[in-house]
Amino acid sequence: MEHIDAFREAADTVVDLSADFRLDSEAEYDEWYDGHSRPELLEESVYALPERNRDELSGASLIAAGGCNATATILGLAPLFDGGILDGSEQLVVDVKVGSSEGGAGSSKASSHAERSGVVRPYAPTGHRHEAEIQAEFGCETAFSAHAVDMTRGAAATCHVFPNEPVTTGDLWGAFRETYDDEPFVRLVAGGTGVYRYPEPKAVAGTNYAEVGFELDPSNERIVVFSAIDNMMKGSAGQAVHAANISCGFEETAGLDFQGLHPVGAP
Amino acid sequence: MEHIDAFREAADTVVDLSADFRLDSEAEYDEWYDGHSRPELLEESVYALPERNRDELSGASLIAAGGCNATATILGLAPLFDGGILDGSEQLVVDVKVGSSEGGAGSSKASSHAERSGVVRPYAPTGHRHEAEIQAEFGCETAFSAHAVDMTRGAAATCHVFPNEPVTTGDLWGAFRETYDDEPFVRLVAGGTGVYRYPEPKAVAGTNYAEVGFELDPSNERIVVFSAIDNMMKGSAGQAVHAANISCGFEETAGLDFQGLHPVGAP
Amino acid sequence: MEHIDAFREAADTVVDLSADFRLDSEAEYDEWYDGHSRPELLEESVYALPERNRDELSGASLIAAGGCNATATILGLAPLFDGGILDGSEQLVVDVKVGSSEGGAGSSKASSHAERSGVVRPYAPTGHRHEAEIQAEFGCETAFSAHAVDMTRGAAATCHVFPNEPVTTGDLWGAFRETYDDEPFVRLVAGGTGVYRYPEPKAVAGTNYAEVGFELDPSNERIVVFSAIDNMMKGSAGQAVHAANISCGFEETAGLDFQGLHPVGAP
Amino acid sequence: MEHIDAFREAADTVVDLSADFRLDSEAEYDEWYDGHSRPELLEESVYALPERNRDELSGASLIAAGGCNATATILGLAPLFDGGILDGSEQLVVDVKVGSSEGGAGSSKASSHAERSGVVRPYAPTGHRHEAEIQAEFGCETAFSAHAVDMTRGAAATCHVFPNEPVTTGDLWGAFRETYDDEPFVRLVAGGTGVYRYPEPKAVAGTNYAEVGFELDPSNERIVVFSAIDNMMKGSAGQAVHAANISCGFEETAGLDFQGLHPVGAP
Amino acid sequence: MANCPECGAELSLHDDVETGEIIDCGTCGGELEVVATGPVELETAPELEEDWGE
Amino acid sequence: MANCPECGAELSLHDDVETGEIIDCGTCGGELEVVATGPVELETAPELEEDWGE
Ligand SMILES: NC(=O)c1ccc[n+]([C@@H]2O[C@H](COP(=O)([O-])OP(=O)(O)OC[C@H]3O[C@@H](n4cnc5c(N)ncnc54)[C@H](OP(=O)(O)O)[C@@H]3O)[C@@H](O)[C@H]2O)c1
Ligand SMILES: NC(=O)c1ccc[n+]([C@@H]2O[C@H](COP(=O)([O-])OP(=O)(O)OC[C@H]3O[C@@H](n4cnc5c(N)ncnc54)[C@H](OP(=O)(O)O)[C@@H]3O)[C@@H](O)[C@H]2O)c1
Ligand SMILES: NC(=O)c1ccc[n+]([C@@H]2O[C@H](COP(=O)([O-])OP(=O)(O)OC[C@H]3O[C@@H](n4cnc5c(N)ncnc54)[C@H](OP(=O)(O)O)[C@@H]3O)[C@@H](O)[C@H]2O)c1
Ligand SMILES: NC(=O)c1ccc[n+]([C@@H]2O[C@H](COP(=O)([O-])OP(=O)(O)OC[C@H]3O[C@@H](n4cnc5c(N)ncnc54)[C@H](OP(=O)(O)O)[C@@H]3O)[C@@H](O)[C@H]2O)c1
Ligand SMILES: [Zn+2]
Ligand SMILES: [Zn+2]
Repeated sequence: MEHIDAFREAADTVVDLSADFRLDSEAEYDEWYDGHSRPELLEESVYALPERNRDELSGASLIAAGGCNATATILGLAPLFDGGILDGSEQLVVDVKVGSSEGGAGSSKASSHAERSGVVRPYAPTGHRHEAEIQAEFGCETAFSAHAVDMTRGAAATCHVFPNEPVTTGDLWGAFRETYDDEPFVRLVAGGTGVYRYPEPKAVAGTNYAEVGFELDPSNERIVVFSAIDNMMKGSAGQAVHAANISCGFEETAGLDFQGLHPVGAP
Repeated sequence: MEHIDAFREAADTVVDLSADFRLDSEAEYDEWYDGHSRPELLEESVYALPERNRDELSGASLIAAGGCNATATILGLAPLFDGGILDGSEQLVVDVKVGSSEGGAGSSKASSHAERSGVVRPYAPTGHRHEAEIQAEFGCETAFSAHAVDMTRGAAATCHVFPNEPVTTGDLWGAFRETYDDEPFVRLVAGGTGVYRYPEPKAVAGTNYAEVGFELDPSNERIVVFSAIDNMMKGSAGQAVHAANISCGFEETAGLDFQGLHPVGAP
Repeated sequence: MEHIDAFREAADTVVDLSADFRLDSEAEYDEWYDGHSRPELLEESVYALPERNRDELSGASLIAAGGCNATATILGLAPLFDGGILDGSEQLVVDVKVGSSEGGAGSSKASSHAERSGVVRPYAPTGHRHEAEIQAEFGCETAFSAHAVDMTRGAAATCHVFPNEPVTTGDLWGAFRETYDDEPFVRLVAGGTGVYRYPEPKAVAGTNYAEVGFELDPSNERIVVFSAIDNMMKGSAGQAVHAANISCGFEETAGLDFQGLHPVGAP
Repeated sequence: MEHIDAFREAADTVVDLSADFRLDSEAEYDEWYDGHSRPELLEESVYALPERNRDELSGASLIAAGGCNATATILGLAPLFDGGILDGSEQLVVDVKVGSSEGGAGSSKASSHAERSGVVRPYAPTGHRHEAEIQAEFGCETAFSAHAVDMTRGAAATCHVFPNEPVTTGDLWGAFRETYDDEPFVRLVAGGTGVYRYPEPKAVAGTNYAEVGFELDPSNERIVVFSAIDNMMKGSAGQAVHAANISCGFEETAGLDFQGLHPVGAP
Repeated sequence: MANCPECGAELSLHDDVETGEIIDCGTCGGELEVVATGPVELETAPELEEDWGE
Repeated sequence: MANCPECGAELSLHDDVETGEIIDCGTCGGELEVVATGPVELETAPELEEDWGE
């Protein structure tokens, strides 16, 4: 926050990867963070999930790249809100699994290899700050928990949602296709017969792609939505480049054409 | 099923690790499995989660050891039902993370190292058969999804539940202590300040312990319950030994005293 | 072997990734493989380590891409032979660590995730067929052992060599620079103070790079040479593309510009 | 070193896990470490590889538990020296692969999960201090290199040795059996047809066992010796307990009967 | 004798407990601050924020 | 202009290099200490010992 004027002085377009300009109001920063010292910039800054705010991003000079877990979650749920399947009154459960690079390059006892490897470790059972971004996007309550798993790059969100009205698989395919058919960085992966039937972080490691998919549970009218990104790309640096490409009028996919590796282990 | 008479001929006490005698009625086998050829034995057989059915197990001659994912889930949720915090009318979301040994020793392309390592892979988004056991235990609906993660042994269940009445952390501690204070194989792990604050499968790898814990989300009256077991022990062989110990009147912990390793990676 | 005429009929340039045309004579195939059915092609085929046979590859129509472990080993040792530090009379020990994709996509009990993960497993202690390629390159004996480690892509060769005459670190740097300074796909990594001081497979995962480096042991006049490649790229497909680029007169690096990911776990 | 008197005051038998009393003379500490402040104790202290010094350990009051990598290496090579196959004049190459717990519980950037996972990383190409213990045991030169691999517990040593006289597989089996047939904590694993044909660290994780095995390379009269231990057990704490059991006249295996887990991933 | 404000477990405290002291609850592992003595009152100590996933 | 004492690579140094300064060699990555200027002399800087596997 304190350097933002210097950065904007130095460049026409600033993309901030931190959370400093993601939310809309000082009140939200008071609730979720430790307040905000430059609230007058919150209105100006544009939140960058390009898939959600493409128009606003064009020409924007202060861009706040979305949080990694928020990005995964929002991309998974968006078609359900866009398609009127959810309206914000439903209970949404979001269970996220993340890799160690989410914690940055710093070292601590908990992040040492011997302690951090092989884990399925709840680390933010409640109160994760990315909830604020999801709630801001959809105007809904979310029940969000994150787990550390043994992977370096990647975030996978599983959303369990219960629409007020029953839906069909066809409705879901329709909604997801409607939202994402023209998106360069979103791949629908839902079902099929191979090894990769649903979104997985290792399938997008190193890329700016998000994979999204779903399954419908007939017995209880639950939809399970899966989404997977690489937190270092679609969850941060790639998203930033994508947003900058839009802001500056470049080809959206410029510099972001890596397709990933197969096979790959814990990326 | 077809060999059961021969097995019972050969031994006074038979513990079946498969799902053949876990459910109570032929109707349930028609719904969840491919029917049942010996339904008359279903009444006689005792379902072995010793923590739930200790009295019935004493002297039982046909014991059905509980499924691994069902065991993890039931042990996590039981205190909430025992303590009257849940009554079965609530929406329960169960998000399970499992290791590769759940699939048994067989080999397939999907279970080969190159494909299976590094995954966070939805493999049973809906319709997992262990739901039947959970529903039978609590008489409730469940929304259950399982994910394969990069680990050999272990199952971790995260249950997101929404009680009808608000609760306090103290209520939860009370309920969990009431249910488990005298249990030799259940450890409460909830909070604290070290590296291990909640249940994790690597903390119980190789042991017959279940770790259970919880967190309360003040904003939306959600309880997140965590439980972790080793699917090869508390989820199968260890549970079977525990049940046999009870059935035969041995010391409950006989042969099950291994306490696990630290540090340990992907067990 | 049996389809080679059809393949050459279909294309002007054929790059064979198998071992079928790597060795020079039928006698070697009798010794290391199960003989050869088309020995007359062995003279025509060009062995593709582009760094060693660039001139012969130009215009070649039958190219045998080098074996992954042989490629790693040859690239590590080549500067020592080029620079006259080794002459082929010395004892060379080669200790290779490889990922699971070297075994191809097939599945077996040993390659299942539960058995193959976490291993440091000797799998070819003696008699590995890639020795034939190394011996053909340098005209020397080698003592070669391979170990499977927990990684999907990658091969790392550690060569322990004992020159007849003492050398200095400066001599080694000179030799390695002389051989590789103009090579587009070889990076020297030897020493320094960061986390990455010597070649590692994860630093080249997904790329066509080979990293090579060394350390000199003053006490016993041993040189330890390290080299690391991605067996799916520099060890097979990338090498094939590189060779085809040369054969066809394209830019050598065409299609091979991926630089890898950081951070990355078990690639 | 500075606390040793207080420790010996407090207990009749002191087992030191550090390197402080492993070597025999001040001169060796000057060469390999930063000297020694209590050289008069070096004669009194007994080096604990119980398999090598059982008699001296009986009644010893100051015991220096052997280093993990030295233990693995010495146990692998001992039968060759005992059996007269090696006499110390040969070139010995030792290539060790180790897990992250060898570095202790401290945290550093290099040991953070994101950097340390998935590695095959040379970390002590030359000059590793455990060489001193190996040389002291056998009176020979060694060419020793260590690599960090993606595992928490475990050390695997591969020794490539070249006897002056040709040997047969029978000679080797004879020598290994002669040395280890009565040892409670050494298992011979050499060949066979299952998944586990040679020593592996994951087979001994959590146990005080060492696995040793070998393969003979007919073409060049090389013996490859494999040995695997858990550095936290046979490489430190278990070795210490074993030594104390002998010193105090207890059953040697007291407290050390854990047999390990199967299947298990990266332990 | 005091009860953990977090989980309700009974804590046996040593005699000369002082205001400001930090105590771990053996049951829930929570860090507790002694805010009064005679009788002893405990409060949950403020936690250090971990900041993953920004 | 000076040569790396470790690997022999040519190093181009900035003008006001000072005695005691630590410089990284771009080729071998070695840390070099400037022990004299005019002409510049470089020595390999002492390395911090890593201590794994005790
Ligand atoms: N990791 C993720 O998944 C993720 C996702 C979305 C957004 N983000 C956001 O992206 C940003 C970077 O995160 P990260 O995970 O890459 O963290 P990181 O690994 O800790 O890297 C932070 C970098 O910033 C540099 N730095 C810190 N303070 C600085 C200062 N005062 N002046 C100049 N450079 C400074 C550090 O340099 P040194 O190395 O010299 O200390 C380091 O290179 C954060 O705002 C984070 O919230 C991260
Ligand atoms: N894995 C778990 O987490 C888990 C948890 C709870 C319950 N269970 C249940 O436990 C049982 C065993 O599971 P698993 O994972 O151990 O499976 P597994 O690894 O596939 O092992 C099955 C074993 O049964 C043997 N077997 C199969 N058919 C046989 C026959 N007709 N006669 C004699 N032996 C036969 C196999 O022998 P071969 O090796 O010779 O084929 C193999 O040793 C299953 O019923 C499973 O549902 C497993
Ligand atoms: N893996 C390495 O590190 C490596 C390194 C250097 C060289 N190589 C060589 O590269 C080649 C491929 O190795 P890989 O590891 O990729 O093996 P792989 O994973 O087993 O793949 C072999 C591929 O060949 C296809 N195939 C097999 N028989 C065929 C036939 N008769 N007609 C058409 N397609 C056929 C298979 O198709 P299906 O999937 O339909 O069976 C499969 O896609 C081998 O010659 C290997 O020696 C491999
Ligand atoms: N790791 C191995 O594979 C291995 C193998 C053979 C021998 N060793 C030797 O075993 C010893 C322990 O190694 P480690 O890997 O367990 O190291 P570690 O994880 O760093 O543990 C060292 C322990 O010693 C405690 N400690 C340090 N200084 C102390 C002091 N002045 N007073 C009281 N306690 C103190 C530390 O307590 P805090 O946690 O409070 O700091 C910590 O619990 C070392 O001498 C090492 O060389 C280790
Ligand atoms: Zn408490
Ligand atoms: Zn240099």
